[in-house]
Formats: sequence, structure tokens, C-alpha cells
Amino acid sequence: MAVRVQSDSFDPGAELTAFAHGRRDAGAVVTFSGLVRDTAARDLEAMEIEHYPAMTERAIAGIEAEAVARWSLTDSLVIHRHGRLAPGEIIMMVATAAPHRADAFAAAEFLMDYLKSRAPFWKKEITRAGESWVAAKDEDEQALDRWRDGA
Amino acid sequence: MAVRVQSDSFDPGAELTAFAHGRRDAGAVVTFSGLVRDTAARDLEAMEIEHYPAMTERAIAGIEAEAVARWSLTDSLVIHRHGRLAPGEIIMMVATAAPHRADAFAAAEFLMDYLKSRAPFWKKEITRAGESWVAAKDEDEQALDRWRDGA
Amino acid sequence: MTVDVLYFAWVRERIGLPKEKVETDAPTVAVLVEELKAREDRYAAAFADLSALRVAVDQELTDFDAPLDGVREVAFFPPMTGG
Amino acid sequence: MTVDVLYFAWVRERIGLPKEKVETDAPTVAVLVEELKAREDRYAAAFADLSALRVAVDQELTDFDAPLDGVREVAFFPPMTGG
Repeated sequence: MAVRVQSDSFDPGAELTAFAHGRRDAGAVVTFSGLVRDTAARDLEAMEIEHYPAMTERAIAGIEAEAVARWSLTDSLVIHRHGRLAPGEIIMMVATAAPHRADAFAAAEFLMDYLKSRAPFWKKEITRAGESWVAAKDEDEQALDRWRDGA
Repeated sequence: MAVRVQSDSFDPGAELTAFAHGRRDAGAVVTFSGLVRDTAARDLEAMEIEHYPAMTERAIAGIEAEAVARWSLTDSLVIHRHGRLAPGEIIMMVATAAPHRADAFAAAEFLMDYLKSRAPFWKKEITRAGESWVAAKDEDEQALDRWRDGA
Repeated sequence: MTVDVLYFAWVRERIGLPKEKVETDAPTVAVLVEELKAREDRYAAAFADLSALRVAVDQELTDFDAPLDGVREVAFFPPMTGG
Repeated sequence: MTVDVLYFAWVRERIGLPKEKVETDAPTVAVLVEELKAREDRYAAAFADLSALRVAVDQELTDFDAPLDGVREVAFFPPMTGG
């Protein structure tokens, strides 16, 4: 289990290489990488990510601990950036390792669903037309429901 | 969409780096990496993977085409090795890119479930105690059912 | 008591500052919100619709009924958009 | 007609070869299997439990009722264990 919150960029591939290296106990490694996606109008200049430093790492570690308690995981990793990012840049990454693929997939999806709606980050899109805070989606809140009664 | 079937090893991290590079149209990249897992008795010497060369790439391409038809994917990649592998070595990898994470996750899980039971590979475990073919699991066959009525 | 009050995202922009010290005897977050709204229009505007806001007390997500006794830090922000 | 018959994994090991040419007029895979079983014990052993076997005709997964008319290649193997 590891959590990193940083403004620096990182290479998800290098992270996956390090995360998967030398595991004889985990047959399955799942990663999710979140990238800055351009707007429909293709006019995105930057995404700014604000966070709540005193709370962020603790909140993520709490989410990770719950994933480890619910699934049979060998390891997990969450990296999340803040600050100003260009289109196509990496925002964040989740990695899970488990003996079986169902656990690795479920835990990665669980981590993503909770990070989306429960980790203290806020995204703002800066386009040629102006700036706007990204609104939370109902579907992201609903995505949490599937984890409530045991997956 | 790409399929590679090979005996050579590969680095899933380098593949992820290349796969994710420069995407402005896909916010979500999911990878699954399958590694050779040691036996419970920790006596695995090697895993041998046999395949059906004339059929393998076509079967995988068919599975990939179905994933692309079912989900809104920007891209997908399947790499699968054959031959003799040591514990901890990479066996195979799936990567999916999509505008939204739900599509990227679902398509990666779909690809894995179909590769497990419908791509012509057979695994044999070679331990100090002897050799044995890995038996197909009922749960892998059941995993296909969830994709039958539209996910 | 003195509480550090933090604002994030559009709550921060609407109120016009990221953090302030607030002297209060409010027993709950909800009462603190009423005190803040009574201060100035920009607070009233920021807190107009509590269903659009989330609150953390001492860096733990909670709700507006949460007690403030012994609390050092209260943060207000819109629903989170991580990931 | 002449058909290439391929065997994989333990089917290959039990029959003792990966591939052979078979002269047959069998209308379906199932009839071809009966012809093979009648040859020798090792074939009878390999095909004893068809529920433990899968079949591909011209590199497409199919079932034992599949017709053989015009077919060039038939492959027998256990359930696949990819991924």
C-alpha cells in the first residue's frame, strides 16, 4: 500500500514496471491511468486541480485500507497530482496486485469510484472560452452504491 | 486495436507508456497484466504455454472487435506470450483506452474473461513434483455469462 | 473558541479567501454556517444551497449536524471531483 | 477427403502426435471422432469424455455436430486456459 500526492508529473508505465516487478505471489496486476481529456469543443488549455493538503493523503489511505480489507490484494498504489496540467497529461493512477484477476479489477474500480467522489480534489477546466469548475456527476455518486452491500 | 502473440518477453510498463502517450481524447486507460504465479507449495519451476498458431491471432482479434463494438473505446491492445516462462514473468497484457472509466474497465474485464476461456492457449505447470496441465475453472466459464445480456 | 475555517474551489472563489480564523460558540457546523451567512452577502451567496456543499471537520468528511466541540478546523467545499 | 487433424495440450500428449492427415468421409466432427476412437486405444482414451474436449473447425470454435464438408483442418483440445 502506498499513496503519493504530488504536483510533479510521473510516467504510469514506469510505475507499472516497478509495481509488477518480481511478483511471484500475484498473478494479476490492474492499473487505471487518468489523463486530462480535451473538451468536446477541443479548446482545453489546461486543467487545474486543487486539493486539501492536510486531508488528501489520509483520505486516500483510508480508501486504500478499505480496499485491502475487502479484497484479497497483495499490494496497491495510488498516485494523484494537483496543480496545472495540459491536455493529455497524466492526472492520477491506481494499481492493484492480487492472486486472482477478479479481486484486482474490483479493487481498482472501487478505488477509482471512491477517489472520484471522496478524495478532496477539485478540477477546473481552463478553455479559450473561460474557466469553469468541473461538476460532480450523479453517475459518480451512484457508482458508489454498488459497493455498499458487499461487492 | 492491436494483437501481438509472441514468445519474447515484454515490459508491460513500456507498453503502457506507449499506449497512453499523447492521448487527448481518452481520459481513462486500464491495463491488466498477467504474471506467472507460483504454486501454493512454492515449487513452480516454469510455466509452459502452448497455443494454436493458425487460430490465435484471429481469435483474439475477434474478441477485441466485439469489445470495440460493445463499448466506447478509443483503442485496445492485447499481447499474449507462449513458450516457457519462469515464475514472476509476464504472461500477457490487455490495455483499453476510453473517454470514460466505466467503458475502459468493462472492456478490459470482458477481454480478460474471453481470453481466459476462448483464446487457444493451454498452460502447463512444471514443478519439482512433476508436470500438470492447468485445468479450466468453472468460475472462468461462469464469468462469461455476465456479458451475454448486454453488460 | 477559535476555529480555522477553510474554503476550496468555487466556495473559496466566492468568499474570496482560502482560510480564516473564526471566533464562534456555535454548537454545530449548521449553526456556524448561519453565523457566516449573517456576516456578508458573499458568505450568504456561497452557503445559499447547502445541498451543493460538503463539509469536513478536522479533515474528516461529515455532515452539517456535526458538533463543533473541541474542533480545530472546518472546511467547506463543493462535491469532490478527483480521479 | 483428406483433413488435417490437430491435437493440443493433453490431447496431443495422449495421442502422441501434434498433427496428422486423416482420410475420412465423416459428415460431422462427431462421426470423425468415432472413426478415430476405433483406431487405437490411445485415441479411445483421448476421446473418452467429449465434455472435457473442445473442437475448432478451420480455426473457428464450434461443436461436435459441426459438418465436415469442405473442411481442411479440425483441431481437438481441452478447454482453453489463456490469460
